[in-house]
Amino acid sequence: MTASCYSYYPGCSLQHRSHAYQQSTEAIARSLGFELAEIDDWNCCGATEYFSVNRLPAYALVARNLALAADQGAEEIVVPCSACFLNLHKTDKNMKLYPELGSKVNKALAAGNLHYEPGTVKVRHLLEMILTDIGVDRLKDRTRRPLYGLKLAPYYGCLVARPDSVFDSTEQPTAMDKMLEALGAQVVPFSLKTFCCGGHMTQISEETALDMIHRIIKCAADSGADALVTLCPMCQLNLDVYQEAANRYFETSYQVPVLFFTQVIGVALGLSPKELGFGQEFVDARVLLDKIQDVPPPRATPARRSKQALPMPAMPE
Amino acid sequence: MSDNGTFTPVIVGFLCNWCSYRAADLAGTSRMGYPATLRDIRIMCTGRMDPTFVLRALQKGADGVLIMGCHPGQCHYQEGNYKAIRRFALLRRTLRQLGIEDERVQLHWASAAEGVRFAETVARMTEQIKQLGPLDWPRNWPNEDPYAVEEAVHE
Amino acid sequence: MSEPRVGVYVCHCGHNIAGTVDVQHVAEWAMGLPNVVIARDNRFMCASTGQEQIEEDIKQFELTHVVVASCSPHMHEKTFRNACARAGLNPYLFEMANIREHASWVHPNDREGATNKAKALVSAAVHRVVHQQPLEPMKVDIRPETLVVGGGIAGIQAALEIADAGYHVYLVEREPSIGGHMAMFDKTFPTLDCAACILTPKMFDAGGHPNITLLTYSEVEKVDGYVGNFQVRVRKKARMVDESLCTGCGTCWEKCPIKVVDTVWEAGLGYRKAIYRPFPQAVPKYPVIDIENCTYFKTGKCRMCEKVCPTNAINYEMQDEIIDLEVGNIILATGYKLFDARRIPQYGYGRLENVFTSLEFERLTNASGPTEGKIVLRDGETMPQTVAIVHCVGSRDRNYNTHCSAICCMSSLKFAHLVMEKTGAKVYNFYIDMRPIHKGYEEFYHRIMEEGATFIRGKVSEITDVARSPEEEGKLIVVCEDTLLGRQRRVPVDMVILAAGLEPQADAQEIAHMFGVGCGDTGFFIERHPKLDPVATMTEGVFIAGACQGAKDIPDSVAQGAAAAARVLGTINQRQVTLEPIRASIDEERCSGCRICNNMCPYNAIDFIEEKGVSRVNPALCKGCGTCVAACPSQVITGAHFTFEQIMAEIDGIMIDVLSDRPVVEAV
Amino acid sequence: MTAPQHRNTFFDRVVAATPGGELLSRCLQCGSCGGSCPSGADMDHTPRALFAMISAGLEDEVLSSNTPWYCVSCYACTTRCPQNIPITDIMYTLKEMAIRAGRYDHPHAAKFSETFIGFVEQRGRSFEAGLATRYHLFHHPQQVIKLGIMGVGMLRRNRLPLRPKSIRQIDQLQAILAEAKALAAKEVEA
Ligand SMILES: Cc1cc2nc3c(=O)[nH]c(=O)nc-3n(C[C@H](O)[C@H](O)[C@H](O)COP(=O)(O)OP(=O)(O)OC[C@H]3O[C@@H](n4cnc5c(N)ncnc54)[C@H](O)[C@@H]3O)c2cc1C
Ligand SMILES: Cc1cc2nc3c(=O)[nH]c(=O)nc-3n(C[C@H](O)[C@H](O)[C@H](O)COP(=O)(O)OP(=O)(O)OC[C@H]3O[C@@H](n4cnc5c(N)ncnc54)[C@H](O)[C@@H]3O)c2cc1C
Ligand code: SF4
Ligand code: SF4
Ligand code: SF4
Ligand code: SF4
Ligand code: SF4
Ligand code: SF4
Ligand code: SF4
Ligand code: SF4
Repeated sequence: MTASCYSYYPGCSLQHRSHAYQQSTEAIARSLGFELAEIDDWNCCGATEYFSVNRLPAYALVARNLALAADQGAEEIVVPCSACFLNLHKTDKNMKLYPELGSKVNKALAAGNLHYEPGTVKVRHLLEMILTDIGVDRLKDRTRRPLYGLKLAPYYGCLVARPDSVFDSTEQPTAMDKMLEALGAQVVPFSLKTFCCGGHMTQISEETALDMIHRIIKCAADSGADALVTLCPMCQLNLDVYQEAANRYFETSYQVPVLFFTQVIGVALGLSPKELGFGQEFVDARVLLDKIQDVPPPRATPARRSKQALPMPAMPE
Repeated sequence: MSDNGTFTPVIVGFLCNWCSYRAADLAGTSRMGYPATLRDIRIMCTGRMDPTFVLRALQKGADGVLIMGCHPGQCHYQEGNYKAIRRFALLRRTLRQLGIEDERVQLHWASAAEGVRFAETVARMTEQIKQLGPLDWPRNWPNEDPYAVEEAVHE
Repeated sequence: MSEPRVGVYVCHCGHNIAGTVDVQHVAEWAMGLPNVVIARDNRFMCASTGQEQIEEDIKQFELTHVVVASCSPHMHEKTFRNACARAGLNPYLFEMANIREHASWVHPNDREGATNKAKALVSAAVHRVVHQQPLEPMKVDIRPETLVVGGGIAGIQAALEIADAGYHVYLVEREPSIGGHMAMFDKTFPTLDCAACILTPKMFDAGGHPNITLLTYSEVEKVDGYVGNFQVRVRKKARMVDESLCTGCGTCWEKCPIKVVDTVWEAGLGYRKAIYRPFPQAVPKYPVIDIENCTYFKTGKCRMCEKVCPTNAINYEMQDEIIDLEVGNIILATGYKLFDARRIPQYGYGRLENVFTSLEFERLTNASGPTEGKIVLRDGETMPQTVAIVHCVGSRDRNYNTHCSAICCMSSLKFAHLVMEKTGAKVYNFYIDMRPIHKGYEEFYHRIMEEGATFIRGKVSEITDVARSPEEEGKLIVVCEDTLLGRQRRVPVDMVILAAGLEPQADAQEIAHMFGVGCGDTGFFIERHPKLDPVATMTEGVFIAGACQGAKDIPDSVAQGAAAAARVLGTINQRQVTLEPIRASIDEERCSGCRICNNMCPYNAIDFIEEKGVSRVNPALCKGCGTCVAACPSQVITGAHFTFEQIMAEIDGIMIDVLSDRPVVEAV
Repeated sequence: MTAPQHRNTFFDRVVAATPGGELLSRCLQCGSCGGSCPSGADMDHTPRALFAMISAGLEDEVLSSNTPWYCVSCYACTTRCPQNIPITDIMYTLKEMAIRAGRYDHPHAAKFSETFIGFVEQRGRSFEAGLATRYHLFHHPQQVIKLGIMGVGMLRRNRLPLRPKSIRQIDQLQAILAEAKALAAKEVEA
């Protein structure tokens, strides 16, 4: 496998519910010149459900994918869905950390003539892969349509930022922020970057879920964001599809489009909105395209602090 | 020592003066029981551990060797135990070549306050070696000279 | 040499050993061991009768070596060594077998196992002891001068005690003034007396004491030598101000055009100039030019301070000075560093304006601080109406520091008092456990409760500016579980104070290495014994005091400073110290000069003698760890009292019964 | 002397069933988890309170608490816990135990998981259209209408497949899962 061909685990969501993620991922892969080779005959990772019902089968279910990937010669797999990423990563990690668990999982795999040696396959999230292997500088170079004037709220969700954090911080990561800025967009200060989107709560206690969704949407809108940028199909689904329900429940009328980061990159690379799956979202994101300006907006001068104001602590870069 | 057919291993311990020897003392003063399989030798620091000592103990009939020192970062001589870790890795390679199982020669840490940890380590290691059975170096390698093996470790 | 003659004594310790180990049998059996001429059991070996028995036997049986099988050598090794010495036997020809802590007490239900083990341990000692050699304790002379590193309250106290006793002290301080953290505080718990009022006199005493040489703006670069005679190299950084001319009038810093955020003495909350005196009561009183920020040093232009100085004290050409000192003892009192609260992003420090650290608050409330003691928000004018104080920030948390910082419950109570007194604001303290443990501290806690502070038991989960209700708009919301209610709470406040913990100094590891002391798992310097020798270290002649040994408050820091001084004065008065002769030595004839041992020694005790092409151990530096002994490929380093032969003999002895007991095996 | 007796209390069982669960014994009861939980306000007990109940052996109350079912697996508690306790995984364990004991007052949460798993086990892939309808049809019929509106929206945007997909080697997967379940059952017996 060449360096720019990655073994790929799309996960169930990207097949349909979040088709736009799949489409835009494929589109930017073509444009940036890397290839994604789907693991043959992969199965569902069990989302957050399987682990809570039957732990061992859940590990076995996930491990089958790792075993397949290893058999197909993969040293690493790229995963766009945060839940899939977490499950695959956690299974690999825990099989290694708790050998007893590892051997039981392998006993189960043996029933399907498979075996997985923990540590063989490195599990990577798509965003982390793009940030590390392609890099912000290259994205900047390849930008054809800088996102001038677009105000974006970077939303990481919980599962990638935690617990096996792949970014700089589990609480206030900045990796995607830097990327969005490199693409020309303006990143608004947004405090709920890693606050949970509600996950499967929509199915279990809708009130609980709508409250969480509402908090994120409100915070983004209050920060002046034109859109939220996500990296997980579940987050996108909850914030987009349930936005209307949340509006109804809280008697608000937010219309904050929710994009995948791959769609945002795609726009900056100059790809067509259709190719990037625009139009599949509930809160129409196409309006954003009209907000992109040709020249960078003037830098907002920071509010002047009064003379007696005390200095703020310096933050490390 | 055979006792009604059940095998009681003999383990030689090398305990550093500052932490693990005192942990053993504490296990004593706190009356924590553990199997009477360990026979310990005091050294000032695990940094003093010469691989020859381990080989000699095995050659003289020990079924296992337990080396214990201060936790990494807490060595009373600053870093003797880090040196022990490195030497231990080399020793382990040699032992593996001889076919001696990893469980027979172990390196562990216990602070002077960890009497419980000390007792548990001895109990656990005793169980592990019981599973493996006697080593019987003198029968298996009657001509093996620890000095010669030691040379191999240094290479 | 004639055959060795060994005496063996097996102790009953009343019932302690004899209750489990068949001591009589062990003693009888020991008679059959090589070189043993007499073996006895005795009810209490450490009692005077037991000791006298050894002394008599040494004379009567002409014993050359003695073995006592009893308790831990950490208990009575000294006792029996002394008994041997009294009978004219070199104390290092004695060996102890630990059959109490390591046998009878840990195998109470296994008489056979315990007895067998006791036999093995006795045999090991008997085999070993005949290889032991007479050793003489080393004595070294002590120079009367002392080096104190760190001029916080602990270092100042130590320096004054020694100086007052009539001996000379060099006090080295890295910053331009002594005083340490205490100099930043307004009030100190639990009495709330003014920090400056109690500290300033001590600083002046230290500054003017005839027996103290103050070396501020200085750092130790190199330490050689050993107890009694250390050679220390100090770099005194160039102040660019001639101390012999400057009067401390202040004209220079008034006129200097460059304003810099002061991250040291103002904790980042205030400004100073490029030429500055840290604070009004600084000792010494002279300013210093911060060449990183001075425009003259950056661009070659300005020289304003030179122009205005009435005494021509400014000297831009000044160079760092290297000072070589010779001292007999060293006290490290390098203090602590405040935990960097930016490491906990969910607490918002650095992101949310009105989140302050504890040190920032100390400056805020200090009459000589940036707001002249007014407690206001970051805008510099608004008084807070509600204030949250968050305990355990970065402490008691495996993600940061596991230790409890010991002082922050109390400093948080102090803050609650000051806020309420000065602003009348409502104060919430968020704590996990209240730990006001010293004299007068619990009473202080009660007082603060009576004054009306609210206490919520729960570790704060996050501090956010995302409001969920109108009353939260524009506020900081402290989110936690009130664990006593079992319910989540969101408390909107105007100001948050983070009681950040105490950490080792950033360079603690390097300093530790330079002075031959260790750092424990929390990163603070390790004392020789956590209870019985808290100010000494494993390196003879190097002592520690104050918060560099672990988080502690001012009374404890002062007590340790004084204790370390007492230890130093003790050695000075003895003029000599005795060192254990457990040392390594190199057989120079056989050393191949490979130098492998040179880097092994954690105390840099091994030097390479270029002329001879061999290595040599400096016995005064060597601590006898044996690391080099095990490392030497030519096996020419001997670790006294732990020689290769001794340990090999011990192994053979300890295994004495094993091969013969296993019928399948042929004895080797 | 023998090693400490295996006590097999409720606490021990929770610990044994959770990778890294032994860390639970060092819970400080600090409440960092409870304060961090986004669905904490709707829970019967905060996670911290639940841990106190576990160590007090209140098995019935713990297994019938809604708390584990309201856990959204956000890991906020886990990454903030000062004692590095794998809280989220403990929540999984408690759900599993509650299902097994039939002791949960929040059946539809469990049923949602079970329906989801049913599809995965049948086809190796999840299937939202089927999942949503089947789950709601059986468990909250009153929601189906609301869901229908959303479903139509999803369909129109090509976001809901009508036909379930299946993996090729479904037999292999089923064999693996069967074996894993057998092993899990053995674990429970032990
Ligand atoms: C916010 C806050 C409030 C507090 N309030 C109180 C209170 O009210 N009452 C109380 O009892 N305690 C209080 N304390 C604790 C108190 O600060 C410490 O107990 C005390 O300062 C410890 O003194 P020290 O001399 O050991 O260390 P420090 O005060 O830290 O002094 C160490 C000195 O060594 C110098 N130094 C460091 N490294 C080197 C080096 N390599 N070479 C040369 N010099 C070096 C430093 O510059 C410093 O001057 C408080 C602490 C904090 C954080
Ligand atoms: C149950 C318990 C457990 C403890 N465990 C620990 C522990 O594990 N670790 C720890 O660090 N600390 C522990 N401590 C605390 C410890 O006991 C004290 O810190 C320590 O003993 C104090 O030593 P001291 O010499 O000051 O006082 P003491 O031990 O009280 O000694 C004072 C001595 O002075 C004598 N004396 C009194 N008055 C006179 C007089 N007028 N004339 C002549 N002699 C007099 C007394 O007879 C006594 O011998 C414990 C305390 C208790 C109560
Ligand atoms: S020498 Fe030790 S074992 Fe013997 S009586 Fe004294 S304390 Fe007890
Ligand atoms: S103006 Fe001159 S004399 Fe006055 S403080 Fe400055 S350097 Fe010293
Ligand atoms: S030369 Fe430097 S220190 Fe002096 S006044 Fe100018 S800027 Fe200030
Ligand atoms: S002293 Fe109090 S606030 Fe400070 S770490 Fe300890 S418990 Fe927490
Ligand atoms: S390791 Fe041994 S041979 Fe090499 S220099 Fe040191 S003493 Fe000499
Ligand atoms: S015995 Fe240890 S301290 Fe002494 S010279 Fe050797 S390495 Fe250094
Ligand atoms: S955060 Fe951790 S230590 Fe604190 S209460 Fe929760 S589980 Fe216990
Ligand atoms: S992982 Fe579960 S219990 Fe923990 S904070 Fe998130 S929702 Fe709450």
